[in-house]
Amino acid sequence: MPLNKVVSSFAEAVADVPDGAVIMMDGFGGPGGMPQQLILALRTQGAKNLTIISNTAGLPGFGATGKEPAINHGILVESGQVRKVIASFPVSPSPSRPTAFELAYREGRAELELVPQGTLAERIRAGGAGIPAFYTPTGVGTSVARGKETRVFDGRGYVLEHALKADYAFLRALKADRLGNLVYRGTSRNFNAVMATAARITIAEVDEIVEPGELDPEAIVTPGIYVKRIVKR
Amino acid sequence: MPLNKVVSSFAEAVADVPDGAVIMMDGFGGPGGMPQQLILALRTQGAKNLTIISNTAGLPGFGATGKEPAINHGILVESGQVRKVIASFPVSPSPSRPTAFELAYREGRAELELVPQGTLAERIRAGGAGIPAFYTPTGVGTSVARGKETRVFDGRGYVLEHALKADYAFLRALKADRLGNLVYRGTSRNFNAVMATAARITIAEVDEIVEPGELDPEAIVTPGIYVKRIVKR
Amino acid sequence: MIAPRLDREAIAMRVARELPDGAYVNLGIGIPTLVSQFVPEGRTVVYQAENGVLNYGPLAQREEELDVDLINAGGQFLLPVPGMAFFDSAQAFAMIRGGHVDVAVLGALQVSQTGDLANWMLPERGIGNIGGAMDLAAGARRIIVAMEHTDPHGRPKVVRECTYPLTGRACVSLVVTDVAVLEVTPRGLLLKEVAPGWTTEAVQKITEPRLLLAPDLKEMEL
Amino acid sequence: MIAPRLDREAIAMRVARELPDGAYVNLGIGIPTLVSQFVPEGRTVVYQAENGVLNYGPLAQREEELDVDLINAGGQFLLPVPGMAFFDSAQAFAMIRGGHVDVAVLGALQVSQTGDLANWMLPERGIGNIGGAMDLAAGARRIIVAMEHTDPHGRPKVVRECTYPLTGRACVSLVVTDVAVLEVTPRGLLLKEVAPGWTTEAVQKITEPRLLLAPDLKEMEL
Repeated sequence: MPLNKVVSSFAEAVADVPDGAVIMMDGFGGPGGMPQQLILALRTQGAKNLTIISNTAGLPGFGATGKEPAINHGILVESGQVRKVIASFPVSPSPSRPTAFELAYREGRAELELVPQGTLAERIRAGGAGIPAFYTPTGVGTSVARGKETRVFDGRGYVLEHALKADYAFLRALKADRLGNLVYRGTSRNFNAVMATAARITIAEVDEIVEPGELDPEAIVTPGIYVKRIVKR
Repeated sequence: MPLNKVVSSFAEAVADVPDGAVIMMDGFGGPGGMPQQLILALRTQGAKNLTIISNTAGLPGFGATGKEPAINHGILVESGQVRKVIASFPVSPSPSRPTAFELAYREGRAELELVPQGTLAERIRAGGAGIPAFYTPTGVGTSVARGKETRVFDGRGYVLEHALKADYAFLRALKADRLGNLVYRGTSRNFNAVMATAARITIAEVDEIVEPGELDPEAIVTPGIYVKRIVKR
Repeated sequence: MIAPRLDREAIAMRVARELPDGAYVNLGIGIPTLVSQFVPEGRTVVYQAENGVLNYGPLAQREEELDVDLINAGGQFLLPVPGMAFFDSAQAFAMIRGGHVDVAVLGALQVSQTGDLANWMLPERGIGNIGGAMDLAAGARRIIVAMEHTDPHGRPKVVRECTYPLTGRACVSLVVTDVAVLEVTPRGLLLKEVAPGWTTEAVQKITEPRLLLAPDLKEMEL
Repeated sequence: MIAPRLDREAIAMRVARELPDGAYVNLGIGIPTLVSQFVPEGRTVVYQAENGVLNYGPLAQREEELDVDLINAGGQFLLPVPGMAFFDSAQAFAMIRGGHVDVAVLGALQVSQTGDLANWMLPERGIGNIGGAMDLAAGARRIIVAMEHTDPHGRPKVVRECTYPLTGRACVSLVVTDVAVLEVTPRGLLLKEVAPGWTTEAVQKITEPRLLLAPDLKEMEL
């Protein structure tokens, strides 16, 4: 059978997400890069006790233009489906406007593992690349190094950080071919391309599905080997 | 001044390579991906006691089509400029046709650090990415793990491997803009794109130099931040 | 002695003069974002943002220019410019951690006399955003802090030891504030410039650690 | 009992039947490169090569098709096919090490009864090429060895302990040779199939470790 990873609906794409699943999703900020339809479908599907690995824990309005609603994983926090977030930018920049996650965190309804953004990206990359752990200079001498192994190489201190993997990665890409090759648009690539590599089941929400050969083979960012399901918005 | 990394000749591009320099260069096989003109210029320039980090130690004929001579870093071994090679595929597949490097190695004129290919790529990536060391499953229980720290994560053994950096990286790319953004062609991308990140001075030999904006910003493989000099073939 | 403090633009203007021609620069949020508009004529500076863009230029201003797929790390909308390159977050931070970014300009809550930086959390909030700050602090070749000299309560932000959670240790090279320019040296903080109308004594008065005076101490040029 | 051994194509043909529909597969040099031409009708297999190409198809044959920028890891020239993707060596091995390649088919000098693999160096040469073999041995989800059952001197290549330098420990799942199909199990090597005309005794005779016999042992189907 010719390879075809296209799934016909968002509901179908997320149907098998179990309670307790670990899910990676982009979320640098606003609507760019967010797998909005997958998130909406997961809210409807209702899986609970989720762990979300993302840059933020859902920031309303950040990076939005006002042209479209900025749906992000904050809605899963609001619906009580999220037990834990692993993030670098978990709360609103302004303390006077706490997000759903900050409230849940303060009330003990949600946990947080706070990770520097580059360490987050590198831990995800490591997860996808078969590297269980690596040393990084980031965070040495700060609270993020607390309880972690540190080690000196060439006279400088480094912290040991461990790979992150997930059960699912929800991606937002611009185009896919049915083999799962993906391209993104502009800065929306950010965490999407690296999360694509680190999940057991990677699902891409895309604007357009094209035939193999229509994407420039030199410009494919995520080769299809990483992608299990594709859904068109 | 507008940024302009274009250098007018190969001789000028390699003029400052000192004796004892560590140089990365591609070399999966034949002419594809090899910075042939930079290698020729370095032979003329004459720097000695070089350490070459490359997939091979120069394999005549591999991957060549007969349409053009397959110049590679083997000529620097022949000219006695190479003291050490760090490689994964250092000798000819057929023992009856030893390369210049194999002869030099047997006669004690050149050293070898033999590294699995994926570990080589990852050590170079680590060098470019500020990661001093990482654990990998590759080579556990084999001679490449000898004398190295091993460690168990989640019940599986891993070896600690260290970053590789270089004084120079000689790249072969298809196109550059004068800001140093690069694209490659086909499988010639292989070690070039990762070596670009790990040297103090990265020099790209390209077929064509274009104006900024002519390369698709979504398809740039090596962003200009990694590239110091560009020379047109 | 009660000379006015510099405004945020003037701080940014002074920082801009520190950026060498051809430098790759990452600008943090707050005052640092203002720096790009003051780069001296004839100098080229290339901006990197940790959400995955190199060589970005002016910000988008008009409603119809706003593109959710074209933002910098502060969430500001960008305009497309020739020579831009996009990459993913792992690559963006590989650049930063790998020492490819020449200068990062960051805001700060506190800077210590040994160059420790605290800029990610007010302890009273109990939760905060690290974002890319720790990676920039650890990875950029040179860290310039751009900030007001005192906090909203009038307390010194240049301190002997940071009391706020740290972003990085001994990472800051230069501090540009609304009253002075301080260099972090192995012997301590060197007062190199004072704002117009400010005396060294006045600066010292709102600075916790003892300042060393540069032999060529002068008035800040903007 | 002196039935003929299978030729290299027949070994490859038997291996091809092991590749599931939709599998991502890396083929080593030697007999493994022959596997792709025998994938059963109706099955799609996607090939990955560690020099940075996914979804490659047929080899280039004619002189005018040869393109130095389009080769697989064995240095064979490829034809462009729709859906191909190129990437760098770090990404290629991230795929392999990260467990994204479902099956690697590798040649071998020796395979031990516990699935140790030796395939990169003849000890008498004193120097050898590791290439991507160790990464594939460590990273691919399933390793199938395709080889002749004995070496050019007639010595068993299926051994109790590898005497040649190892490529990986306990990494091989299945061994397909010119006389048999062996599965590596926790209890030892399980003889699952013999080549047409071969008896279990004849296979055992040229195999160093004691073989377990599969209850459903059968003749190799090609």
